Amino acid sequence: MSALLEVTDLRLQFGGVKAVDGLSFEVREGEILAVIGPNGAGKTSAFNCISAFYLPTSGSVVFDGKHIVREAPRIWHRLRLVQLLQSFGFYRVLPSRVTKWGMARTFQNLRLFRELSVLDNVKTAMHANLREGFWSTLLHTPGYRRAEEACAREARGWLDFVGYEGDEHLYVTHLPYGEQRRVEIARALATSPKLLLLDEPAAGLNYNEKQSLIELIRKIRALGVAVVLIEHDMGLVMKLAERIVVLNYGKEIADGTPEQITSDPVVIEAYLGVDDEDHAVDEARLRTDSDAQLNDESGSRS
Amino acid sequence: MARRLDLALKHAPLRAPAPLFDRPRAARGVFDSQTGFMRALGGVAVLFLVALPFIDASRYTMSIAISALIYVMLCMGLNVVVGYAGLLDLGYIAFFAVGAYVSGIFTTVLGWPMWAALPATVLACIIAGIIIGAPTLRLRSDYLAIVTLGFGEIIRITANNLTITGGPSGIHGIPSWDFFGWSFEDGLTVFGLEFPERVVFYYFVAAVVIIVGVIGAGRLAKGKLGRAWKAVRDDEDAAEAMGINTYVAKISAYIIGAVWAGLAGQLMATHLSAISPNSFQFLYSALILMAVVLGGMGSTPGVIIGALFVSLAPELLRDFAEWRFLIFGVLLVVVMLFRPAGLWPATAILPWLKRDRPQPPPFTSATAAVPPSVLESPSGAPDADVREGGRG
Amino acid sequence: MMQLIWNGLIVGSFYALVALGYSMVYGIIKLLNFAHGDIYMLGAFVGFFTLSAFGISNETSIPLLLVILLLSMVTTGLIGVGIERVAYRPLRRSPRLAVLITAIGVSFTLEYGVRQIFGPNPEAFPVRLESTGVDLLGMRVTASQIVLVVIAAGLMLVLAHIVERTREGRAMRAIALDPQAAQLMGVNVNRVISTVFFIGSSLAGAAGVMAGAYYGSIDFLMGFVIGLKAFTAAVIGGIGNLYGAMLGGLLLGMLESFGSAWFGGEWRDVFAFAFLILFLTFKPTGLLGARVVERM
Amino acid sequence: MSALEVRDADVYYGRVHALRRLSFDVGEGEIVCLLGNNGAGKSTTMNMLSGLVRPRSGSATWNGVDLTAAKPWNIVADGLIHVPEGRRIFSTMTVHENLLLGGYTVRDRRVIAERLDRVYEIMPRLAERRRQQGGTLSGGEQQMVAIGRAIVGGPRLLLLDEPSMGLAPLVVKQVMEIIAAVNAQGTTVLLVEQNARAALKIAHRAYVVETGAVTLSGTAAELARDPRVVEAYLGA
Repeated sequence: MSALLEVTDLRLQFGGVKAVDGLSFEVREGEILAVIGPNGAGKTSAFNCISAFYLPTSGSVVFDGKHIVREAPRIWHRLRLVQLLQSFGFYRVLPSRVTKWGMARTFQNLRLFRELSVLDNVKTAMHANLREGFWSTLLHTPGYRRAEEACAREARGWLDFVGYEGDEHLYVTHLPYGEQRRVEIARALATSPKLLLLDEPAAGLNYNEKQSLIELIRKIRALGVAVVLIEHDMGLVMKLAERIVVLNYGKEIADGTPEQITSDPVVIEAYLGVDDEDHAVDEARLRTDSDAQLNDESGSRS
Repeated sequence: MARRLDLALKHAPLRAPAPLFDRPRAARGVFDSQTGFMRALGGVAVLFLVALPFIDASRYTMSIAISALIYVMLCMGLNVVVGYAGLLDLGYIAFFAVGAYVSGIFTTVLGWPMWAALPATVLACIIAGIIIGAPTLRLRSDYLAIVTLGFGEIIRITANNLTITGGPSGIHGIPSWDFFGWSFEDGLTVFGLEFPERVVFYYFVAAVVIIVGVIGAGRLAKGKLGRAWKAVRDDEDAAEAMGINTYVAKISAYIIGAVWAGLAGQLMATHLSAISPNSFQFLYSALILMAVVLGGMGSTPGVIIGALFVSLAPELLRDFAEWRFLIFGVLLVVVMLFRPAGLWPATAILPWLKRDRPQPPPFTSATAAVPPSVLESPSGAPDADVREGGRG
Repeated sequence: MMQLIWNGLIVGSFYALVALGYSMVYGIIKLLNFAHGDIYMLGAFVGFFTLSAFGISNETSIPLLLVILLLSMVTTGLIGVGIERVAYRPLRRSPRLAVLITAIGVSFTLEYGVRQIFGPNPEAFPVRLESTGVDLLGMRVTASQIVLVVIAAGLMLVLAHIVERTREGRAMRAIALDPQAAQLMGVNVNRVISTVFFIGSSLAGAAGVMAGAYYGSIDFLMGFVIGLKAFTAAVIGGIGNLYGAMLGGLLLGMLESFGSAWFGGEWRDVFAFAFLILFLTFKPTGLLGARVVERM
Repeated sequence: MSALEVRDADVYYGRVHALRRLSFDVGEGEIVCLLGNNGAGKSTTMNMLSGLVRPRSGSATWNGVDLTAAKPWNIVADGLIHVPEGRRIFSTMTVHENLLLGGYTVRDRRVIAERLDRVYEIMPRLAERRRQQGGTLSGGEQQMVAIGRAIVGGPRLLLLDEPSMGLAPLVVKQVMEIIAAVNAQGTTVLLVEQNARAALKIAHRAYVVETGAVTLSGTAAELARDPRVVEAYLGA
């Protein structure tokens, strides 16, 4: 299958801190990919670059054949006006455009529209797909009514799809946390994406909620939508992901199937940690023994 | 049916599966639904507007009523900018000035009839909205406040210094509305009923414009554009992520706000037939903002109440006129401290409808068939909703 | 030419004093204290009230001016602390728009409160500074101007010392960077914020007394325009940065001085505000301000 | 007699129930670890102990002092010092200034100087970088500054929130060694970690926290062998 998203040598620097440092990976159509790595490894920063919220220092991101990172002519770099121009939307792709191309995302800490109802939250996401002009809104033409009706119907369809069964007129802040997560996913789906980026969708969910989240993500994939998720809960990742990318210090250190990842010594050292029964921390031992122990571990599990 | 609905949406790669079940239809009665009640309330207000001249058509009453209506128009416009789009504008009166001056200059200097000056006014306001909107798009809310304030002062001082605007004394002798040779000045007799006072005509013109303005702003707020504004207000990044171009959404809010204010400005210019820079001081920007905030940002009934309060209070409290700005200042602080959403907040639910609202449903999921692990909290109800607070 | 620079320096030092308070308050609680300009006005009126109460008028004594200056500084400082306590502290967790609107309300209250007490007409400030000047390097310099510049510079130096070198100053900078982490260091955030309001307000009060003595007349709206200008100065310098506020104040003073000379005095404010808008459009962080990375 | 006692603490953020009748103890001189995933309520617990959030019900006492009523600055002055998640050092201030701020509640300059010397002794890397701005340090060095800052405050109980976050394994080990060293000099430590493996190595006892409540507890060795912990936190 062809690659839907191609990230090549992505770099992002904040001041002196390298948040993302040469990241490359690709997402194929309709697959579930998990991005894991320790806290602060640059996962969310990479997400923000891919969805065009951050402008990467260098590198390229190609989504569905379209470039998300645009190069400004050198003259603007020389004049140091690039940032200014970019902040006005020149020489960059705005996140809203990327969303129109078919990439949707959720945020690490829920960012629903707090003063809108559940239904309006989802309707808002259909902004780009709605045929509704200024005058038709003012005059309430039949075309406007049809658009609003279609929009509401579609939004309800997504709410049903994610399993939200509550009152659609409630303000989102009145919902329990797990329900808010659902609404956020419904909202992302309503943008009609080909690729869905989920940033820690399971954070703060309890066991049952996690199980239904797994079901939901599988259902989304069944619609033909590729899913990329950042997640800490290894249990969830192992159950869901077809492929895993491991980040550390903004670099990709591994890429493979869950089985390959759990047995990759580099990953174990950087992220999963080494099983070292001894209380005293002994560096030499840690280095020599790690491989042997890993083999034991993976052996016993499979 | 479904196909016709589909045509209302642009082609997109993914469509939602059809809704699984019919949600209960919203009630439509006057007393059992929010929208029904608000519509009825609006109807009553319109009836009152029409009936007022028949109750008391004295020059004084009509004059106060017209200025109150102009305030309502201004507040509805500012409400689009501040209440819906969440952009604090402290120089809003500048657009009012642009409307008043443009219509004044076109009618007195160029001698155009008032109705012909209308498109020019609207156009000038759109341009003014873009001029102030464009550079401020990427500013934070507090910088925005100062920039708009500066813009308001620039307009006022410019009007004060230019000769075409009449300098400090302003423009006099602005003509009234006239149609095909007949002017409001002439009076009219219809079916033996005499309308001698031009002020009564102004009242009706103002009432029609305001009704259109209020309904129009309300309709815009409910459609696609209004949802975009509110999304930008609640969370700009999330709005971008939903495919809303936040630049366009903000600029459009500025433009709509500017046009509403410009129309109000034209109404005022024709009503008073004279304008001067003193009517466009920062004080008035602050008063309009105060009306919107007192009433409830983003809430149509709230904003109307606020506008009526701010415009009528000085008339009702004649003896305290000296104190009114002091009282307004204190009131603003008190409202923010104790009722930050205003007197009639946008999220208000009619009290007798509150109990009908279902409580948030418990977490039910058909898919959660797997038994909880031993690590599951023993007391943990299935609707657990834990969230780490300290994360930023 | 030199005369323009000197005039700019005088006006600029007023702006800088007011801008410092603006900038400090913004730096520490991220609030545009709209009422700050009115504190400047209050400073002038406190001086006026005290002097009138003692029946003093048309004095030209510098020691008297210093006494009044100190008194006004303490009074306005306390008023600033009181305003923070009553109007801003309860809203510390509210949306910024709400606090900003509250600040506008406070500004209105102060302006029209003073108007109710002292009346709408300008009052003559009882202490004047003699305006006989000497020619120096081609510019006309009066003793009073030198006194004002010296006082302003002295106050700024003291402030710089407090912020850079003392324990409280360190705590202020820490709160500006991360209030919660500062709290975990044992910093009593409320007390430090009160201190900042005290210092900022007393500087504005000092500027008000000095302006009264310099221009000779005061009125209840005198704080409005200077509040705007001081904010402009703070933004040009980079809001939250103290040296930026001083630099911005002086720069704005110069700009206005030259602007009035070139375009005419009536366009002075238009020039200043247009400059602010353009400046913010192209460099929202100001000259010395740090680039803020917006975290998501 | 436990130094720190938390009993049935309930914390809400608005409508979100973050801690549900959470109870645990920390004894004098111990290293106690709270394990759990993101969102389990660990940081909330820390914020409650340092007075940043208030429990709706339940109690938290430290040597008989009620923490739920005390102000954050008084809690710090009493020697209960919280090193927050993500280190939160003051990025535009120098290392030295950061450390000095840690001693904000200490009035005696000699005591501060003494403790600064101790910090520079335990973490010589900081001495090399004392004039450098905090924001320019590496993650591990920033964590050292954060711990050093707490030491200057003279902690009797050190609350460490995810000290290993975002650090390379080798650096995690160094940080854990520092924590063990601080503990060996008599400071009680409450450690919150997602990295169970690293934490259980130095901890004496541990609690597993899930959705705001303790679900398992025991000595570090017991928990490290417990199949449920292995499955959820140690295994991959």
